[in-house]
Amino acid sequence: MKEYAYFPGCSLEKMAVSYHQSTLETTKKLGIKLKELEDWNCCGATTYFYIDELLAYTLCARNLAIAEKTGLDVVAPCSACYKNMFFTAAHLKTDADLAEHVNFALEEDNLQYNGGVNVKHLIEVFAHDLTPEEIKSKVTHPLEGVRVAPYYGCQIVRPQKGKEDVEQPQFFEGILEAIGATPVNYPLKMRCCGGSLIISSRTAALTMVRNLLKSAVDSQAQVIATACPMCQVNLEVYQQQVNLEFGTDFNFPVMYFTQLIGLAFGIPPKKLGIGKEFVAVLPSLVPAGKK
Amino acid sequence: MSDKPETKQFEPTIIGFTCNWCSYRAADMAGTARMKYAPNVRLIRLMCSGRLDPMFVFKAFAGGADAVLISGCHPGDCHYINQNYKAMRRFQLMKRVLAQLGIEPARLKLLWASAAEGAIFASEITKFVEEVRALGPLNFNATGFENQPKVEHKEVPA
Amino acid sequence: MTDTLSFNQEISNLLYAAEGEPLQTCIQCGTCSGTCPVAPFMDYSPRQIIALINAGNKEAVLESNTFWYCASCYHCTVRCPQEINITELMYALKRYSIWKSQHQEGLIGPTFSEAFVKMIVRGGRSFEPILAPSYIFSFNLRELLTEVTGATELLLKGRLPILPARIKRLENFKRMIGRIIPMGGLE
Amino acid sequence: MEKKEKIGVYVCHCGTNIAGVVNVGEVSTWAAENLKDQGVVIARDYKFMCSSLGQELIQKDIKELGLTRVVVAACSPHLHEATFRNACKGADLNPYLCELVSIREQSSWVHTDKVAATEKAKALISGGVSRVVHHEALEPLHVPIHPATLVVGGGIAGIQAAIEIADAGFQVYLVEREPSIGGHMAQFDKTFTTLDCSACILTPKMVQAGNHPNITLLTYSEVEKVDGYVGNFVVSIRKRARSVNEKDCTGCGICWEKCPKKVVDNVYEVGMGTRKAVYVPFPQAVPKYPVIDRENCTYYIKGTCKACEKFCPTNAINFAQEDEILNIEVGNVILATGYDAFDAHRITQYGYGRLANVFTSLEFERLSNAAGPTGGNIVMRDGKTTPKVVGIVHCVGSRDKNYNEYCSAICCMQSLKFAHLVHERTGAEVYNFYIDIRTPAKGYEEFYHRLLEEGTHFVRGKVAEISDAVRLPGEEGKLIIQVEDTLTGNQLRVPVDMAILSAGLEPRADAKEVAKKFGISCSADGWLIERHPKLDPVSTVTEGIYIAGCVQGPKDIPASVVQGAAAAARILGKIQQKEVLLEPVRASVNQDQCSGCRICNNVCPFNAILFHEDTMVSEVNPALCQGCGTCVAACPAGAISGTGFSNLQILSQIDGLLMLNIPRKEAVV
Amino acid sequence: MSKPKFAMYWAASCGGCEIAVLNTNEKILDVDANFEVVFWPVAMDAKYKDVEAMEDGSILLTLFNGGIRNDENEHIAKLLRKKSKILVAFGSCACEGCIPGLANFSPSRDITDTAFSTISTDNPDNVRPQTHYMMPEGEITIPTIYPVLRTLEQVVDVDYYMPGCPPESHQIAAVIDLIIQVLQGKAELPPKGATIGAGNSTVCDECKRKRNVKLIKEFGRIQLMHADPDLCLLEQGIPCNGPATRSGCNARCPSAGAQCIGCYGPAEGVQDYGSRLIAAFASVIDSEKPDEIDKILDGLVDPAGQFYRFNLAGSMLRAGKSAKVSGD
Repeated sequence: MKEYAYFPGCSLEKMAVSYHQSTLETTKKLGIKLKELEDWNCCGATTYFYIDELLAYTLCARNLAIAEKTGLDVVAPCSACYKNMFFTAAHLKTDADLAEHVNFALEEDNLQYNGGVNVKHLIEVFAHDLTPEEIKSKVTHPLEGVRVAPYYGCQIVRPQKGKEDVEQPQFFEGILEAIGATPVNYPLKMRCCGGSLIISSRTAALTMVRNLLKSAVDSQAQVIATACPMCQVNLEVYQQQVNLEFGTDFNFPVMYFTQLIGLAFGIPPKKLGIGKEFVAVLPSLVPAGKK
Repeated sequence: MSDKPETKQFEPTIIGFTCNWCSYRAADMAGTARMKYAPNVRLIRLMCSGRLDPMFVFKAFAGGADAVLISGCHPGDCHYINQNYKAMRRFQLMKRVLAQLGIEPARLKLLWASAAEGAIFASEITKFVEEVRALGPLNFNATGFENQPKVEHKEVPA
Repeated sequence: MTDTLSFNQEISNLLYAAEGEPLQTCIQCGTCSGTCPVAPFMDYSPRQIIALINAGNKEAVLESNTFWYCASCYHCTVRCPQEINITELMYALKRYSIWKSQHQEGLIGPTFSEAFVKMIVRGGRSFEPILAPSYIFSFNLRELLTEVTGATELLLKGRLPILPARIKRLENFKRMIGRIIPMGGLE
Repeated sequence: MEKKEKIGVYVCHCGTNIAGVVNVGEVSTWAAENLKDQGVVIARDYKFMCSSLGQELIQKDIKELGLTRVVVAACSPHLHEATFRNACKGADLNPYLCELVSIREQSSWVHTDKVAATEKAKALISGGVSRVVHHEALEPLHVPIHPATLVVGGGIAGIQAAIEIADAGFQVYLVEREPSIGGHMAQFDKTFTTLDCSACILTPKMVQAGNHPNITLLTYSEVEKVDGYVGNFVVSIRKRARSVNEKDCTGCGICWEKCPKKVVDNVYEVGMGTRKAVYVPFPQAVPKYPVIDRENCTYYIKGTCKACEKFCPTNAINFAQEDEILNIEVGNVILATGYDAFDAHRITQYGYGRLANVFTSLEFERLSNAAGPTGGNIVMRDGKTTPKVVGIVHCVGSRDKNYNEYCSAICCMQSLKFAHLVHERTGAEVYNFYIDIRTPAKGYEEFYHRLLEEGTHFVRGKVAEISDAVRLPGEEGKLIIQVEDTLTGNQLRVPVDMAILSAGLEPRADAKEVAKKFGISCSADGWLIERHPKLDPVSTVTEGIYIAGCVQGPKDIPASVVQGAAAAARILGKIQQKEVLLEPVRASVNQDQCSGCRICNNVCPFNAILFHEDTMVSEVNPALCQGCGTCVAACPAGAISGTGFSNLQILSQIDGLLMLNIPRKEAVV
Repeated sequence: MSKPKFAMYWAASCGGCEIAVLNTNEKILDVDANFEVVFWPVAMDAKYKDVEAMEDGSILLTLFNGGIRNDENEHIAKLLRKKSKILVAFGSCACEGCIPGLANFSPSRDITDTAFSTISTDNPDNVRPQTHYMMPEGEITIPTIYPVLRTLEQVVDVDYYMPGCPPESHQIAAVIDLIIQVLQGKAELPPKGATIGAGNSTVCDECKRKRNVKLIKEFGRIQLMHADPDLCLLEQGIPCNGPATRSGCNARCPSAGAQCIGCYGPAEGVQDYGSRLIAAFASVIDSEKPDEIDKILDGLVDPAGQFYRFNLAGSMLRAGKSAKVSGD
């Protein structure tokens, strides 16, 4: 049975609690054990790096150090957390000087990081650690004919090179196919949603949301699937804002990929946190045309 | 025999081995471009770093050199296809032996320099000279190795 | 060897050592700016910022909104033909501008991030990297959405009506941070 | 040493180049006094040793003082070693008994502290003296040259080289992997800047090569193995079975007319057109004989059909034909194996393969070629629509560390050519997206200006991405090229109907194996390395192996022709000499001391060391040996010695160099 | 007429050489038959003063085994040189330092420390040997230890070298025969400085094992692996010194299934034994990646010991005096 250390990250505590729930439900079904890190702290999102790089690395390192004690790979469902932890781990491996500083600070919490942790994004667990067959085997209600727009966003594959095709990856599609859905190919699946700008540069962010939604709509998708709380909120919650700003009339459902998987596994929507959305999702999940 | 002058500023003597095609030409290049570097290194031209016999290095140390520089073409660019890799292997093994013989491995340096890298060659030499200066004289020759750093005796498992 | 660093050097020093090629290798091809989803909103395109840095035009750079508008999507970074880590550069500029407390008037970014970090330094967890949605589910949406920026001010005044989560070993945590930046530094 | 050597030391001022920093007078008197024991009988300093007067000075001493060794302290041996060796030769002293010590490049030019520089000069000379004592008189090796030449690769560079040598009256074997010679040039439509049709200028040369009495054409063939050394290579070549008897075939074409099996042509037509299972790649193919493509031929798959055989008027079809292995002897080899076009699929954001109307440069060549799949009509993938707006993307896969760091040299001009053709044939709006326009050859810049006059748009910016993401009105159904116009700083979205990716040049996929096969080396990015980038661009580190055309690096047709001819000229020179002289710096095995441990056997990349199973000793073939000395150092029994760089020479040089140590600065100031 | 005089001395060495001489069995009688043994502390009682009393050059043949570790060794070496026509460096210790020479790895203070104040030594008051010590009976002295062990040739001029640890008895017998034949005018002495009682090539020459082109991915220790009995040991990754070691022992160790450890010293013309092996071993390592190479080299535990077990005192780097280039 697969087991991972689990770093939910701040958003999943409240805002994206449905992502949290659906993650636990689906992984449970697949016989994957997620061990939440004890007393984890915020990864710092992007903002720490604005202020003090070393501090930012230290915060991530604290979580890594805690994870290291479990001896497991650590999984983060949030792309921002994932990216921060991934690169902190990478740098701490190669840069002894940085590691020394960081460990000096960690002493205060009786922690030490020795560079032994593997950081994974939740979606990598589904895409790489599990075979499509393993996922298929649990599907009871395949999402036949449902056109889903897989939204990668930024930090799942960027800036790592070599690991995946950073411009046109296919693993998200793979997961959707495994649960019977029809992934649509739309040009902006790799584009940024502007999440981190929504406060500081609202117009820019809203424009980016607009472009993304349009691209998804143009591709006759019925729902967008995301693997990041930032993206979900940004794409969904701000639709009204976009409509106000640009006179559009978007009312487009945005779900976590784990919720879709959960539905395909026949897990009751409530358990997957479905129902808290701005745009009701269930109605849209009927095969295209049958609406 | 080598009488190191008693001065605040210790001037190390360094023997350098270059290959005929890349590193020696790098030295030429440094010359034609009038780049300045420390005068402590005296070069010996070999056809290829692959010609480097560990004996040459030991001889240099025994003869009073404070350090030895080995330089050749960049890996992959060897004029003789891949002989510089052989030099690299010998270098790695030599370092181990030197350490056991009580000579700081840092006194042996391997430097890849292409014919175009006169600047690198020059700056690396100056850097190396500084490093060796920091290590101090080797005073190896004669019986005077009493003042060598204590040798680490490796435990040999049965 | 001059003892006063050029602007380019200062910024390069702020770039994390292991991150890509130095700025002066930029060939000004514009891939970054052609790629950037936010470029149309920036005073200067990322490419121009690099040019300005290399030209030593510190004022123009710090006065621009460019790096505050960077969404850190890393698209430029993966495409840069010279493998310059442009996103990290933008981070570096943010740090530099906060450090020198010199930035364009009326930008929300700088003040926001300071407040944000203070909060986490205090609590160990953020109640939401994006503010608004945190209380979406409990508060009147319309009101909130029309006043996102207002909300920011609320936060800045520390009068936001929800409590951030806190970690258990908060004291250790604070001392830990203390080893990196004296607490005074951000308080 | 039983007999004491008489050594002369000559210190050059090189004007002030050396004398300005090194106290040459002091150096020479020092040498005369302190190097007596090593055998120095005379030491002089002179303004310009390399001048005829300076050389005479040496020769005079050799004669009058009976010098047996000469040490010249001057510039780098790479500059004047030959000069002074010849001077010695002139005075009947074996040239290899002369040692050149570089006190210019290695002392006066690189040091400012005069005392230190002078002392270093002394040390270097003392090293040279101790070394020269152990020099031996050497004779260069004489190796006869076989007059025939092998040319690998039948592109324009190879064809040119072959014709030059053949015209001079010597035998040439021209080996080509494909069924016809012609190479990439045969695929092109027009050639920049003159815009004359590629086929029109290439075909005559192909025919000439095909009919030349001195050229043996080996198409559909590949080199399997290379043995031997300069002047005496033995090359085995696999001549793949054409399934057609060349002596009977007239090339009438009935077979491919009748062949029922259509195959997509991924080589010549880059997937844009089809050919038959029995085919000649293109109408002007040389030789004219077709080949049967056994992967696709129905007979080889199903065992039936044989249409070609039935209809062949001369019964030339031979299904049973087998590959032949030919072993040929040649004196020299020219490698002209060319390049591969960069695979545009790799830059996914440009959408090639995903977005129908993104074309590569080679595809466009076929598109605009009158003999191509569309008969020269520049149309979109649907095969009919003429594009109204065309975007040409420069530097695809070039000048980009994610792919190839180098500039592919030809893309700018090729893109300009495309722009012109599109404009001329379709009247479409043409956009060129470039980082820099590079037109560094005769008539190129003028061609660029001509394009400017034609009203082609030039946008300075590397294209970020090509997509079908419609955002603004007017973008529907178009390809959107997103780019920063770096001259205005604006991010542009340019809607086009067709995008052409000006793909760069890459080394052949098998370049590294080819290099290994011929015992030469590739640079890190895979282009074969010339002996000297400026002064010896077509020969390689392995005597007798030459390179020409794109195999050495990206270049256009004129440059490839030049290199083909240059390589030919170099070889003709060698052939005329009837024999080559090889530097006598070689390794040799002392048979009595060798105990056949075989450690040296794998250290030689030139396979110069052979092991005699019977006598259990290893031996070095002096003609194959390149003199690197690695085996000398590797021999555990000290049984291998290397002339010119013997242990004794180098150990003595070390002694000499260490004779005195660098004095403290305080001593002078 | 009196028989030519013969001497044998034992300096810093283990005594194995003396045993080897006795191992020549009845050959030893020929020695007695043809020589008058004047000085051979192991075999007969003799006093230094007797030797000192002898006429210079009055001893025809002296076999000197052992290195020069202290002033006594040096004194006797010089003495015997003076008194002998032919001085033979007998055995590895005299020729190249051998096992006692391994002391040259460390300053002599470390050695005495190791000997007198390690846990294995019961020496509570940390007593150290004194070269001079007053006793009621008078002053007693012991020789002074030198900082390094030197080979015989590093102290006095040597006529012939006879390697081996110890020299093979059949080789000793051969040498005795040779000398006797010379005495009877039936043979010529080899040129001064020659190595006698050994071959001119290397152990591989006498080794029967099959050998191919060598590519080593891993060095192993023979006791930890099952070596192919017919295949070259080095090829199997076992660090065998045969390729660099002088022949003469009939490849005793390799044919007995153990790797050659090099007791017969450097092959003819080799100036630094260890260098040869470093270069040779490194050359056959099958890797171009520094890290991988280092991993492979880790298989060579104690490389310096491997390469210089017998030759350290005679080597360029640990020679008592700076190594000389043959020919100057």
